Amino acid sequence: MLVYILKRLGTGVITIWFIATATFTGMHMVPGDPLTTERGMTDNIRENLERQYGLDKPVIEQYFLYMGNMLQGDFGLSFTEENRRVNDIIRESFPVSATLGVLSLFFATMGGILWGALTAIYRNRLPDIIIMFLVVLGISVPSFVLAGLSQFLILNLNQTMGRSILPVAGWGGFEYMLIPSLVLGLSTMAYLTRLMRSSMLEIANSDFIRTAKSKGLSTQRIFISHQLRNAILPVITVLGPSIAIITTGSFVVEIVFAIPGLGRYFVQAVAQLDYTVIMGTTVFFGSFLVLMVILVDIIYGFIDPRIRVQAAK
Amino acid sequence: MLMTNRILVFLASTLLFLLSFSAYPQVTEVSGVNPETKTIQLALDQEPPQLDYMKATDAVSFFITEHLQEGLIRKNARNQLSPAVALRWEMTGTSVTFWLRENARWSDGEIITAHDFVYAWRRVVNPATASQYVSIMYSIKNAEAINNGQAPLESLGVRALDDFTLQVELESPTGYFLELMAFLLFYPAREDFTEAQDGRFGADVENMLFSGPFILTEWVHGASLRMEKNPMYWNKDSIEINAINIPYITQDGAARFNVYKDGKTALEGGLVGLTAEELEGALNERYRLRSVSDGSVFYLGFNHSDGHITANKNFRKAIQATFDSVELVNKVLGIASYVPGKSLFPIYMNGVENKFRQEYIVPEVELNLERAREYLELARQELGLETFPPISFLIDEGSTGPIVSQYFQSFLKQNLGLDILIDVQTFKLRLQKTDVGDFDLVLAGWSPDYEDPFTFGELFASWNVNNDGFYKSDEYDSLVRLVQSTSNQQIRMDAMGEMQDLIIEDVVILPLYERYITYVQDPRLSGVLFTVTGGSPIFTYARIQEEQ
Amino acid sequence: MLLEVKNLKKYFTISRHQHLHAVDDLSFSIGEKEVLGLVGESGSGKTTLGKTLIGIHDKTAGEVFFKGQQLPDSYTKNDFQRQAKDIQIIFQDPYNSLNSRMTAQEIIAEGLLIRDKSNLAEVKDKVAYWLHQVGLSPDYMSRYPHEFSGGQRQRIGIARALIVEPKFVVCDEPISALDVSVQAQIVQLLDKLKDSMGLTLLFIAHDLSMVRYVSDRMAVMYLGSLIEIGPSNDVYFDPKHPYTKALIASNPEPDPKYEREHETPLIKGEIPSPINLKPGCRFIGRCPMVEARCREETPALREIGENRQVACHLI
Amino acid sequence: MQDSSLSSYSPKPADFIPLTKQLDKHGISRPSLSYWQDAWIRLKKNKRAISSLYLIIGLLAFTLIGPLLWSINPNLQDLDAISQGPSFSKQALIVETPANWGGVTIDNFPSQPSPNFSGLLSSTEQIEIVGQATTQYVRLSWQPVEGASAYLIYRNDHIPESPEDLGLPLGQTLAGNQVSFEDRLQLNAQAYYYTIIATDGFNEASTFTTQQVDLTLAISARQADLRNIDVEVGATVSLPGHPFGTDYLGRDMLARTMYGARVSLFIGIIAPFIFVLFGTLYGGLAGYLGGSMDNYMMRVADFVIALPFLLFMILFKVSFGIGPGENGIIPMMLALILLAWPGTARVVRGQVLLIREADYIQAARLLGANTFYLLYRHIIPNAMGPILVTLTFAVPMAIFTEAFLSFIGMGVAPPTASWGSMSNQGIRNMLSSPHELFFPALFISITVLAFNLLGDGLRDALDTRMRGNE
Amino acid sequence: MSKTLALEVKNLSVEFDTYGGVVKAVRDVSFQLNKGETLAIVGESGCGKSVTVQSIMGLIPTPPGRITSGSAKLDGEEMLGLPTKLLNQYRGKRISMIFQDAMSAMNPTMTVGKQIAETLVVHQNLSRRQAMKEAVDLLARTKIPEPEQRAKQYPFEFSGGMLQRAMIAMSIACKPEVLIADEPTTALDVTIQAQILNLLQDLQKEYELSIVLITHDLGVVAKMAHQVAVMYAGQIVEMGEIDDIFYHSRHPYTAGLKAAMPSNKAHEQDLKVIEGSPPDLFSPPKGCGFCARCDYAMSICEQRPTPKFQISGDHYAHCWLLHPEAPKSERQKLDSFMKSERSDVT
Repeated sequence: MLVYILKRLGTGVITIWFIATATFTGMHMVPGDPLTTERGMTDNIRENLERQYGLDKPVIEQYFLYMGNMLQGDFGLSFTEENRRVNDIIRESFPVSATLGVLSLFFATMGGILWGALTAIYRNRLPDIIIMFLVVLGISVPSFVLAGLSQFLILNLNQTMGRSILPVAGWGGFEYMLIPSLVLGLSTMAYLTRLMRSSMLEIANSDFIRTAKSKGLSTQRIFISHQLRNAILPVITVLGPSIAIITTGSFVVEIVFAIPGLGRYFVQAVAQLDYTVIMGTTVFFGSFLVLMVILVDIIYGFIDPRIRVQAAK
Repeated sequence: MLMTNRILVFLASTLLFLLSFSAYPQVTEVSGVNPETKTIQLALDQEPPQLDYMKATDAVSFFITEHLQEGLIRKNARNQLSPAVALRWEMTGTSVTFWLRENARWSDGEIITAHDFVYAWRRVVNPATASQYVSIMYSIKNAEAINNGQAPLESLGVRALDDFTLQVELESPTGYFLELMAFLLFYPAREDFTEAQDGRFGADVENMLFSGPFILTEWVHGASLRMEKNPMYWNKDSIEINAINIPYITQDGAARFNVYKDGKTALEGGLVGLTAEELEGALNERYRLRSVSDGSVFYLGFNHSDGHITANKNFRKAIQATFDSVELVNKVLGIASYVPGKSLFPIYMNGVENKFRQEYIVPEVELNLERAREYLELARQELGLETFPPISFLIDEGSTGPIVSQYFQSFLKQNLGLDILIDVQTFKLRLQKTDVGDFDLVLAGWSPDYEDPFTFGELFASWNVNNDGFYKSDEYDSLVRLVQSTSNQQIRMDAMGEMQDLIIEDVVILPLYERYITYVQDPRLSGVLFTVTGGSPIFTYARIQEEQ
Repeated sequence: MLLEVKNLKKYFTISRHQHLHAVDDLSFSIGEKEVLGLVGESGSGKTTLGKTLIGIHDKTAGEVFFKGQQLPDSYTKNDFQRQAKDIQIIFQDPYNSLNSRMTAQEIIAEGLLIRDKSNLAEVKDKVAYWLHQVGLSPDYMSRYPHEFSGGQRQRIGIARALIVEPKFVVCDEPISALDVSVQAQIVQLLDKLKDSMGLTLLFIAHDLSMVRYVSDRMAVMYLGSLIEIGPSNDVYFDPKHPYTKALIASNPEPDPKYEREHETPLIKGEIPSPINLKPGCRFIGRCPMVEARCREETPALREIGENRQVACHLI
Repeated sequence: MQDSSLSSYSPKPADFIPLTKQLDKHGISRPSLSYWQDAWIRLKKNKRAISSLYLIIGLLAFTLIGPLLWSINPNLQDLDAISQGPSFSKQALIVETPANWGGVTIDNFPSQPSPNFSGLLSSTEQIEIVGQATTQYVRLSWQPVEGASAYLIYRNDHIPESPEDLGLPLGQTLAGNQVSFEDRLQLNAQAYYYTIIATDGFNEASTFTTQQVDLTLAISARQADLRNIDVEVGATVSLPGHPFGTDYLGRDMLARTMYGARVSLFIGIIAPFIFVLFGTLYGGLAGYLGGSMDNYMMRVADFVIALPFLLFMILFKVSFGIGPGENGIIPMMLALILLAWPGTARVVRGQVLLIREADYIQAARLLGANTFYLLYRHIIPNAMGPILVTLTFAVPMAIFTEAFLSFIGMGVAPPTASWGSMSNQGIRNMLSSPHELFFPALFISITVLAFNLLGDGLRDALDTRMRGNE
Repeated sequence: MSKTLALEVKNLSVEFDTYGGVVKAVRDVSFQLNKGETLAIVGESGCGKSVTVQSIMGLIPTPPGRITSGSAKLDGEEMLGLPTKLLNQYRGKRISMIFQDAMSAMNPTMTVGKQIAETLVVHQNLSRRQAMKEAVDLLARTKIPEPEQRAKQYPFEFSGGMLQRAMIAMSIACKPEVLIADEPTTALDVTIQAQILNLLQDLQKEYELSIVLITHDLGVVAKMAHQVAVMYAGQIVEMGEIDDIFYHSRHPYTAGLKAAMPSNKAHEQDLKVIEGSPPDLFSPPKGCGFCARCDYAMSICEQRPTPKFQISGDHYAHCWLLHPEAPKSERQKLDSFMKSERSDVT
């Protein structure tokens, strides 16, 4: 098991290197540099700036310099938010994104499993039809429409009630996280619901459920201890990629709900060509995702005895 | 089967119930204006990139700094220059002397002295600081040479005669020099504190020292800021607001407006202005809308360098004779209060006695399609072309670029048969392409650095780095030099009046519109000051009424 | 001899320290037009042997001679092409061995069309002939595999292999997945075709009762080794090796009276894993009469009579 | 002996004649169905999938045939009809093209208040309408107010109820002696209430005057000319309707939705097609080659999968860049293809690994088949099902990605329309003109929905596990 | 000795709706199982044997499956058509079942011990710990070595034979009256098959089990069964005591099956095979299902469903040849065929 984890982490490191290199290449393919500003600059001022940021060096040297610093965990200074270290930006903004992401994932997973199970039980009956209709809606409505719409609804709710039921935007306690994380997690929830549904139906047709029935177990018991557990397994396998979708897809929600997360830094940074922030956010996000996927795989290994026992051997 | 279903239904509803319940009681009742604590709340579109005001370049940093720091002179509640750290001043030719008040203090209690100004200004021009806005200081003697590394730092034309007397030597008479004193690049900084921050000056609350009416007490990056009244401020008794909270930072204007509608902020649209959509919403809510110029003028820049069709004057004239800025502003942009562009010099600028635009009437340009086609034919012959190749129109995705460019594309095609290729780039790429002259037409704007028409007038001097279209005219250059050589208002304004004529006659640019921002504010709030040189809205003089 | 196998080995590497000894040092030969039945439990390596012989698996060691010519250790495309007309295989799983996207005609004609795409009419006639030969109506030519029953699919598989008129066919458990009554059909069909075409067969199966109807000689495999080989009826009615004995005795007799009167002698335990085999007789774990010698020395195949060989120390 | 209760039939001797004719012994009586025919029957049973299929066909018709039927130029700007909701044709008056209006300036009145003026500002007495008030312009003039340095002009669509409720701030005059204003700001044929407030530059008059103005729908002679309407000032013409309304530049939304569909569906279908094709080739090759080559190839795919998708979409899209007049479709597709292929590659590789082990592949190899034959005849047809399903699900993904990029302003460049870029514009005016968001968002949703349901249906239909043998 | 009935099935018919039409999988099937005895249901794949027993256990997925008629009485108590809750008082407790593919019939994510214990917890109200102890005991009884460790393992850690033993342990946990074994040894090697069959025989004696054994292997039948029902194309074509079926069979299909079965004892024996395949149950033939493959088919066979003819005692067969008016010649042909078979045997 340990060997397996170490091996996975090893490939993870190579993957992160690949992400960093791809980012660096992509970024430097964009003409111009972060120093270009709206106000004209004399050549002298520009030289001063380039020297300060090390942009006067050849690109290859910048690459190795950057990689070296990154290895030491230093993402450098932001170009647009001068005097701020990218590390600080990540340290301050990422927990917000992560909280949002984790909460969304929680909603998505819980909801997905619950709704999926419900639809499978009520297959082709009204609850199934209603839930699947909502699921399809959740999958087909773009998140930006959904986010804008839900904010509008909260506002109307507050105005009809004459008081603040839910905050319209901002970041703070749980009430601030609720709607954004639901919006963010909705499409994943819908996806997981579908997955759970088909997984439930597949398990329902499996031989061991037939065996369980022949044992005279009650429907609830079969449902809980045989069907659910096995049906959840495929859902868990897609959690890794789901985390990726949720965390990198968060910037629409972050912008619409004024949430100080990391996602929106990236969009800003690309438009501003803020080299260090682009590098920092992608490499960090990338590493986070790689780690999460590994983690999910390991968790899956623990949940699925077929993998756990074999890994132990 | 039934049992299971019930369990699941129960679980599902419990989950939803718990969620709504847990959300309900925790809501904190914070409102945009609190008359008891004299606190206001605001939303920003982005966080200040940095608060090292000696290096800042952007509106948000200006806005925050304006409340935190103070220079020699400041704009008073009536938007006029008034004494701040300097009690009085005297300007003779190229020499300016300031006498500082002795009760101005830093937020740590130390007295603000003339040395703090000398240090700060030297720091700005120091090439190692790499301040991007430094050229605004070039009117001080040796500033440019120092910044180019050609003169020692100590040769900067500013000296502290004693702790409370500051003397400045200028390169040449500068009519608007006192205006500059209200600009944040000229604010003081204390050497011992600044140097102790190890290059992180202004990066965080603990890396800052304040000379202005407010101090920054909280800065959660990307999330929130809080400013409180500065107990050390020399004029603190005149400040009514106790604290300014900024708990919302988002680029999404609709979200910010929604927060305002929810009663969580005191003023919205102060920095970016409400969009047409938000105006609609505000009207539905029956809010009082106010509009104020943010100072900037937008224009269509022509590329005047060789090899571009736009270098041909008749070609430019053809476009000029077809373009109706009234239609652009009213129908296409449709944002109330925008002023259709007629001149490079905006309507709020003061002339000798009255408004500049009252004293120097802009030459009327006739909208005439036939004339336009004649100009175009002339241009075609001059350029020796069969037909005109498509011309590119450089914009970035933000703001009005897409709308304006599509409007031009449409009417130039319809009226003159010209093909426009819209070149949409990200912000930085647009700047980059502008810098290297990779465009025919570009949508550009300019905001004043100081409240004098010259901040616009100097733009098209052939040596100006912001002369994006590379316009070069000896006549224009000599007019610029004339303005720079005197502080006689009449001569200066006359020269700029001539510049205005020349710009229209030569079609240096095509003025599109003067931007206004429309904002809403809590009716209990009053006395918010807007200036055109950045840093506004200023809440220093704001008052809060108990209830209406 | 049509086919000679000398010291053939096929190991699969599981990990750095684990090797699966699927076929462990086998030698035997098959004569022209002879049918050799190869019998053993699942996991004894008989299928691997069959597939290694004809190149589907690479050989780990050893040599195989076909018509006196050595077959390559590791096959390339050309080797298969060269050998296609001589050597074919019939698979065990009638579900997995036919491409469900192709019609019966396409499947059967594959061997002809790969070589020569001209003359489609002749190919069609040939397919019809072969459908008839394997007992199916030519009307089914354009049907898809899932429309056939297991036995019918197996017939199609046989037609596919035999249409190229090979000399030697490996029948890889062609009847294991079928009902007993259908097994008989297939065995009979193969028996008939073998005679009419003069085929040489390696007939792999896991029990002996059916095999003996088709095969001239029988070989019994256990954990990668041959333990007994000899003429079919001799081996069947007079098994020497305790394993062979047990294997035959385990098979229930379709005669209730007989069954009532006879107790089935049980062989204990199950076939062990063929990973990292130790020296000594492979059958020791289940053998009713183990001696000390059996634990130390791997018994080799010994001649014990005319055409009969057994690998047991005790015989 | 006979259990008569089970048979009421008493046979005749003729019944017992031995049967001579040969009956079909093989008992196959069902009609023959190929895999695809079978899948098609299953799909047809799935109502949702079939309606989705019709929906997709409908969308394609909308895109390809629609513009022939609704032949309005999607780029034609009608500045008199900006952001109008769905409408049918209207009657409008043709008026002279508005010329510049000099306005009214009173010469004998100070433009700025004298410095020693300290009285309270009063309201103007009366507001006059100059000329006819049409949707082309409304011209107002009023009496000057002593001490005013400027006048603020407000416009409202109802009578102001309080000083707070004045409506839209149209602007202000330059000086106290300028007592006129021309309003051309997106006028509609309705009643407006204009309010004038005098100001001295810092303080506003506390009282105000309001004037009601009723507007007539009119188009200018120039606009009429552009539309090839016979110009005759004063005549009434009928303007064409806009079933989906118009957008922020007065362009017909129906026509733009049709053209936007081209971009969205082009990206949504061609890009997935290419990356699924590439992924298929890549994954197929990796799976076919197997061993260490497979290992290396899939490692590369894993790297690409690990890239944060949307982040890199943005980065690549910007990196590839676009020049003047380019619409940005190609960079977007490139970015999409570069990033999205590994998903398919994984699926296909898995399939190929599975198929490669199938006995019929070994049989074909023994029969002398070469690689090309195996791929063409066996592997690809068998992997086709999952590939098709992947493709169907890749379409909504691509459409969403396009919409998302366009939404954050990194999508297609104007004037090219795509559903995403239209939504992006629409969401800015979501409340004032919801149709600008509604139609493109609806079409995105319908398309995504249709492809999702079709994908579901296909997956079920192509799933061989569900094929019965009974 | 009078025999009491453990299980009685009458006129059972089962249909499946498929998109191609209705499949009549089981048509009017009746049989009886005596206490402590084994009834073998024999037939080719797809003849409806599994469907028959699964419908008794209420395991037919509905839809698409549908029991159109019939009854199944366990010790006189009707089981068909019961709601799940009531049915569960029989299933696993009084009637239990083992399946062909033990690997897929066990829950892959639950330990074997727990799966066995589960039945005990549900039906005998044992505590978890007691049930686990009992499960280990049951594993030991089914001769699984190291039952303690084995109980904690997951199905994938078992071999096929071991897992089948575990299945048996699970099915006998509550000492049921009837055990249905659906091809329990088909997937196993002969050596393991022999072990499992012996185990079943031992357990039958020990627990007085009545067993319904489904198989296609007449060898297994000969070894295990007391009574035999031969199924073909969804119908029972012949039924009787084991010796009746093996030595006095009167149905051409039974005879054919037997002839196709290899014997261990005969040195020279030709395999006689029944040519062809069973009919498609989408549209079963009007008359006898076996008609197309029958060497003795008469014109009536093609047209009329075959009635049930009693041959002796409990021995019945569905064949027009048994009709008193059927031509002697054909009957003799079958008889002589049977004799030739028998002569080999005895």
